[in-house]
Amino acid sequence: MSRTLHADSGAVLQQNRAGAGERFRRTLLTPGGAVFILLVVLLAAIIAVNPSFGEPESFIRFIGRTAPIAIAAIGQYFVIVAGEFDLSMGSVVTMQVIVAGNLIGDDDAKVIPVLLLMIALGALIGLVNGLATTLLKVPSFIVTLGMMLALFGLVMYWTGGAAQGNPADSFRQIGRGGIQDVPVLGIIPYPVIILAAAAALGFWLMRRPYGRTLIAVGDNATAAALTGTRVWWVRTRAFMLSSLAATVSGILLVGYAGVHPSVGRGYEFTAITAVVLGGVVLGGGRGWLLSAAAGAFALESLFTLLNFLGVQSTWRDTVQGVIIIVAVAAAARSWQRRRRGSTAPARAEQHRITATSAKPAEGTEQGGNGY
Amino acid sequence: MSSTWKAGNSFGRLPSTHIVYLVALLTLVVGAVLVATTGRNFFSPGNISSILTGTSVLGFIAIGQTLVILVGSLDLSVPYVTSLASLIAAGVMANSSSNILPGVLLALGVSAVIGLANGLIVAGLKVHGFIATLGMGLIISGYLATNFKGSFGQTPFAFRLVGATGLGPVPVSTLIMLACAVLAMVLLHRTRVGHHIYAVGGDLNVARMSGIRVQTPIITAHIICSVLAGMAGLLLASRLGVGSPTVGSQGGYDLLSIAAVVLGGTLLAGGKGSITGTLGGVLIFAMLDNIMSVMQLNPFVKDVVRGIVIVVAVAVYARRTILKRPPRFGHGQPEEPATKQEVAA
Amino acid sequence: MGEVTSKHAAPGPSAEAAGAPAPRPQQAPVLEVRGLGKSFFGIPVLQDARLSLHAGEVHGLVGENGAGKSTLMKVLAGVYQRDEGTVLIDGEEVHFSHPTQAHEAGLSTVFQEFNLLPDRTVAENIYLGREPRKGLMVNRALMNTSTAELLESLGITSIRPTAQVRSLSVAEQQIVEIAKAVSYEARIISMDEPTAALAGPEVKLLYGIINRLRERGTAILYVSHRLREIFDLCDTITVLKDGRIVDTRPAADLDDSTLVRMMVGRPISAYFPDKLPQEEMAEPPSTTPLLEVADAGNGQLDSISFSIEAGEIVGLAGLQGSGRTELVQAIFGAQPFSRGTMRVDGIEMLPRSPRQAIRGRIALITEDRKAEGLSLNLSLLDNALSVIRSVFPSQTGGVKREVPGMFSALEVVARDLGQEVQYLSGGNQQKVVLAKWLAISPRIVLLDEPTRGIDVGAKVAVYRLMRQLAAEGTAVLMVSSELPEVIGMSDRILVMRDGRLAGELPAGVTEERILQLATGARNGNGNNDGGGGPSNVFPPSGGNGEGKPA
Amino acid sequence: ACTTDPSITENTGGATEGASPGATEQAEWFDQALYDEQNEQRSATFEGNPDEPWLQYIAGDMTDTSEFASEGEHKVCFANASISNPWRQTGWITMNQQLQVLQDEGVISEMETRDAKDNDNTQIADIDYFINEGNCDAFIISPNSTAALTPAVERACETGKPVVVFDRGVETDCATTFIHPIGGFAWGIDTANFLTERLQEGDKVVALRILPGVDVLEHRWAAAEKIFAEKGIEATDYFTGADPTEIKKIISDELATGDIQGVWMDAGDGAVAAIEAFEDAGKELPVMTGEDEMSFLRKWQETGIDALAPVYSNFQWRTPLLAVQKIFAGEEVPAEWVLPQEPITADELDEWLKRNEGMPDGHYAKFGGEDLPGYPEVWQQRQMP
Ligand SMILES: Nc1ncnc2c1ncn2[C@@H]1O[C@H](COP(=O)(O)OP(=O)(O)OP(=O)(O)O)[C@@H](O)[C@H]1O
Ligand SMILES: Nc1ncnc2c1ncn2[C@@H]1O[C@H](COP(=O)(O)OP(=O)(O)OP(=O)(O)O)[C@@H](O)[C@H]1O
Ligand SMILES: [Mg+2]
Ligand SMILES: [Mg+2]
Repeated sequence: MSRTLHADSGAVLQQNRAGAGERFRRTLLTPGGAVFILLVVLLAAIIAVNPSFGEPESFIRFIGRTAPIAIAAIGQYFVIVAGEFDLSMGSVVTMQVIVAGNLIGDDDAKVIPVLLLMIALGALIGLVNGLATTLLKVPSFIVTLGMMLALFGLVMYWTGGAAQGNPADSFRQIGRGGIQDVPVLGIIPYPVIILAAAAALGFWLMRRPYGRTLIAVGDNATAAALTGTRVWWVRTRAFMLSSLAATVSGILLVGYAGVHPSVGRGYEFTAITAVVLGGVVLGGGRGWLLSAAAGAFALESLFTLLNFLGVQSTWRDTVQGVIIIVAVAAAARSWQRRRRGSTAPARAEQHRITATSAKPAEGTEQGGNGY
Repeated sequence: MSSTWKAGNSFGRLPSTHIVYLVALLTLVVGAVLVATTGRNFFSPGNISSILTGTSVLGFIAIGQTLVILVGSLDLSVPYVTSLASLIAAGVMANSSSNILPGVLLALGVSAVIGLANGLIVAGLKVHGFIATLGMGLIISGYLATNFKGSFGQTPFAFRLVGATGLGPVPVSTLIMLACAVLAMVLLHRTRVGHHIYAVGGDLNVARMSGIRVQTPIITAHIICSVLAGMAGLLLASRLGVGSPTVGSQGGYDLLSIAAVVLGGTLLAGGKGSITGTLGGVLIFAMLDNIMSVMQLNPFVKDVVRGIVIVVAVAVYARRTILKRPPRFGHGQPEEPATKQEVAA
Repeated sequence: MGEVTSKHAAPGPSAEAAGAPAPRPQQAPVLEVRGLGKSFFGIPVLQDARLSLHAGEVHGLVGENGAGKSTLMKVLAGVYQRDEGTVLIDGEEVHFSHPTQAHEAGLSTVFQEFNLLPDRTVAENIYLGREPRKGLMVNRALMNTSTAELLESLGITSIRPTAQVRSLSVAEQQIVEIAKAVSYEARIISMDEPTAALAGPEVKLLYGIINRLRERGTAILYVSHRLREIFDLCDTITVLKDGRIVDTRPAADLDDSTLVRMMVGRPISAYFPDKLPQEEMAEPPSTTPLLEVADAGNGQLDSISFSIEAGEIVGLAGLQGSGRTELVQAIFGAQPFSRGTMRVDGIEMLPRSPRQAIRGRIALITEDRKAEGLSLNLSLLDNALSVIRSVFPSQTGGVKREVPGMFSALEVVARDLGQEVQYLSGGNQQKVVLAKWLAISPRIVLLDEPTRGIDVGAKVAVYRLMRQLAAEGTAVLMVSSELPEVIGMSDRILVMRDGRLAGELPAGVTEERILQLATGARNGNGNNDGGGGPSNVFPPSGGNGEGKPA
Repeated sequence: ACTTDPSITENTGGATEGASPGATEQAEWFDQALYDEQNEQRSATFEGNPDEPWLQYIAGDMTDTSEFASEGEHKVCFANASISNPWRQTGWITMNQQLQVLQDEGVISEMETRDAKDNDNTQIADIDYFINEGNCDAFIISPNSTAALTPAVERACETGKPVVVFDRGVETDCATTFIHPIGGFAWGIDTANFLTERLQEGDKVVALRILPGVDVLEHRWAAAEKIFAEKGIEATDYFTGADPTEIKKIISDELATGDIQGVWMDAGDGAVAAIEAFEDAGKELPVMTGEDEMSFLRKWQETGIDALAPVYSNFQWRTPLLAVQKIFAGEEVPAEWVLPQEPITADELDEWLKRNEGMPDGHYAKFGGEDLPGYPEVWQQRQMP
């Protein structure tokens, strides 16, 4: 840092950020925060309809079974926040499910090698998506649409449409099993642990330079490029993260549901819906990773609620359609109000920023990411 | 900042519509050769009719999709509108030719109302077109799945003629589709709302500052898109003789039409593109399907080819749209501005 | 573009002669604003603003960044709705909820931001929103011919109505924008910094246009940060400060220093700060120049050779489109040199990408803040850390601690470090851009129009910073279209013409000298613009240069 | 030159009476006459060799095919609806192996296939293409849907060439023969009877269905639903899209609200996921009906549940080509060729598992191709052209 800018030592240290309570309140009022409120409301409704859902064991199982879609949403988040789409996600899930089914078989010894192969495949697909988007300049909507068709076709051609069978139990345990005999909860499904790890990793990554750069690229790619960011590589890694997330979802789904070509179908749209429900803006530059995951939980809770209410399953699409339109419209409204200045978070007095260089203003970077 | 001067080679100077048709021509030549190797004639009336039939349903939808994409939105609800329109038409007509007009009008009317709703959600509630129409599609699909099980109604003989008649090898349905394309072109290039569609898709704020009521073109584009999806539904009702709740989603027309539009050189972000390009894109898809069917490719492999062609074809001219100033010095390949290149993705 | 022929009324050599025909105070004002108020986020941006505009009057509106000039214009244009107050046009109260209504009432606006569609033609842009029709169809032929007529009547001959706007230079685009505002046949035209993207000849063309409009009896509200223009053009000047009107006075009653004092509320003691003494260096200053470019070029540049010593500020002057931006972008690796050599501190390096340049501690402050400099949705902190994060991620933590101090030293005004940059005023945004580059402790700083569109106070802050950087041993290269700035700040001046370096001038030369080199005029009388002599080439040479207190 | 397909006539197509749009056709899938007919056919005697069930049929009207009798090789054109699910894929493999036999025998020169990818409109175009361009000596059509394909099938009939329709029917009897197993009602009766015999009044059955609107599938549920209602079994049905993830979630949610005694499936896809949902929840396994898909049979054996595997005879994919052979030989064929459709019961389970050892999970036990060339590798590796 330039010596030019050492603060005058006499400068008064001022609060360069709002208090924690105020920031929490502000956060809840953003679309990315509101999804948590929505989630709580939905969960409360489910418990009201079916109190046994609230028991720790069924609740933790609910989290476990929602983990794959939540992880997919986390993956999709990286791509959306960079201003792109990943429509190939569903096909990647299907591919991974079938790869596991066909290559592992009953042979426990193959679990690790195939697992590594799956991860490599996931990374490779993300790389191809990313490079075609960034270097060939094809819109990601089209690239990943092409990938979705080609990949699914390839897998079906290779397997003749049907998988050999479920892979070894040791592999399926990842998605099906859990730590047994836990007090209170009874069981902690592995998917819950993996989701927690993925969320923590994602959260950490978004606070790392990479994550901040990713958001900057989604917000203004030209400016990012002129600050020395390798835009193509930042975006490509986002696609790789997305495909890797789809891979993890696939691994969990093999365990949860078994091997079938329809596993993963429509995952891309569900994941995008979840991300958008989490207040992440299509077009990039805005939104929280954890809100995207919360969006997935909100969506799944909604379906569960509909099941418990005995709503005919064919109406489910309709309800989902209404919810996403309403949620996104509400988010857009809240943005407009912020723009017009009639909400508190945007209204704030400006003053000269003063500080001694003694104390880091930690946490303040939430400002950019927060809405 | 940049100028229209493009890369030094002549390929780079071509407008993207021309490239679309070059790709179409290439497909045609390759197709003719491949088809000939199976002992068939690519240009036989039956085959041409088969290709053209393949263009009409997707054509209707892709024309509408072009307008919506030009205005900066998207329409993912088209397959469901198509299905709904086919059901309404077949249901109202109920095999009686006196009901054709009411059936057509009601089907198109309901489509228009859905388009209006899409437009209002996008323009009024400021919901991204992707989400608005995805949601609308889900809403309709739930309605269809709950209320219609299997095919429904029947279209009368006179109406079925539309789907079955041709002028020589050219199906009437294709001619109607082309007529719609011409109307859409006139709309885009010769009417105010058409100019405003380009303006709003190009830059919403500029359009607003220039005194355009930006809702109007957005809503208009969505209505027309839905009505054209309704037209596709009518055509399908005519060809199938019945209405079907799944006929739209069977075709995958949502993503395929978007792919055709982009293949036709229209910018996915809006503001730039043409109907002629879209027709080229649709034609490429139709020929590709025809060739692969004649070659009896495994249906799964067809998807692989389709996926690759979409990406590769778009890549051919996507790279080209990076505009540069003419080089002042040196006559070699002008080097690309590194930053812009990185960013343009 | 910018073919200025002698039939156009060129502005007189001095402000008094050209810019101040007798005001006509007797007439009723065409536009009157009373007690106008507007707030954003509950914070008043305009308070009790009052203004009256007469036919044939050019009314200057000046004030610091964020004073509320653009906001006032947008309220008048119907883009924003006022919170209180009255606006009268021809004595009748008006309420515009949309720019169209303003157009209908005879008021049109050239906005600060570009308002053209690059993929449409000039005619389509000019008639956007009111395309002439024949029956139901748009009458393209009429649109093109009337555009041609309009452009011709304004003395613009180089722009075809059917040209795509994308193919025009920035200056031409700005001219189209002005033509568009004129085309509404408005009786009142407000222009928000119309010259921000213009240099010499184009500004002169604009002078011509404004004088024609004045003759037609059009009232013009004119915003600019270039005081020279204000004095050249305006009959009356209104000064805005913090959303309030400070005063309205005839231009003839004001001079630079009074005006500046009114704008900032205090005299600016040293507009261009003096050179600071070189700081003690850890190592003895080496004899090799910090930046050395030899015979370099690419598609846009040729035979570029120059060097900059540590601690030197070099100005880069030239006309619009002469390749100054390309040159700094080439040094920065954004549009790399394809031939020649470049040395940084004696070590050969030819950056192929901004990343490589940044690794060599080269910084570029781009000319377009919003499009190329900032992530508007991100916070001050995120923007300040953006370079460090993408190129030197391991140093993020350390720099993060320094950020508050940095903003404090730059006197940035904001809510807190978490505020999104989009809510800052232009000057503060520019300071954020500076902060992010200072965070890498650059050895070479390239500044492309660093003071474009920022107010006097912020300008001084930028100048001081440049001096300070130089004192620390940084090499500074500054591109500027404002010759007084180039002259006032530079130790040496490089002049570009048509992608080549036309020459080098020592500090303290006159504007004429620079312009001679920039235009390629052979001698004092050989000006090919036909305008008369070099003194007629804009900007007219004036005493100590713009804004410098007399 | 106006060209209208000549077969478009006033009276083609089904006779659906017009109803106002939006009116539902719910519950209209139940057809008492068809129900009774299929109920009887369940116990009918089939003509022919029980070792070759794909050639068996119920005695009835026969079509005289002497007009088609001709020497030499013939070209067959096959308009397939799709191969988008394991059942169709298995059948398609079998059909190709059968084709090989007939090609070797010199009966069929080639079979040109067009796959409509589940799209009615495409299949109509495919059939028209065959009529115009195919030089077909015979048509085989597996319709994608009943009403929509009727006119196109009629057009194929108009050519005067033999037309074989199989799997799903069309609303015309112009085809030379229509080949299908007994049908959905029979399936529904078999399964519902099995479940109701083992359950008591008030017990709960969860029905996991694939898609709405497919007649073959709707008939299964229409019959089962009726029987459940009669026997006082509480039945809730869901559409799952055959996605095991959905199935597992549905069962989990159902188990969270109360116990389930029976599971009814309208296809074997995903039966395993349903059973696993019980296992994971630690609940007693239900009485269950699935299908003859290997995954279900294996899980059935492994868990030892009380189950039944109804069959939608996959071997029917062989029959159309064999029918073509008969037709060109001038042998008469049943006008409606009803193939046997016998569920696999617990005592037959082991045998069927043994017969299909090494087959993938998506394979169907009663595929009926053991005597064809390429057995078993082609099915094990699911090789298809
Ligand atoms: N849309 C808006 N939302 C919030 N604040 C705004 C908005 N527009 C302007 N402001 C604020 O209002 C104040 C006045 O801004 P305005 O753009 O009118 O200044 P200006 O005098 O034109 O400055 P400049 O010389 O930089 O163009 C600034 O503090 C700015 O941050
Ligand atoms: N002849 C031209 N054709 C097309 N575009 C041009 C031309 N001249 C200039 N431009 C555009 O105008 C902008 C300014 O030009 P350039 O960068 O060469 O000038 P400059 O000397 O840096 O001027 P300034 O810094 O004032 O913009 C550039 O972004 C360039 O794209
Ligand atoms: Mg302004
Ligand atoms: Mg420049």
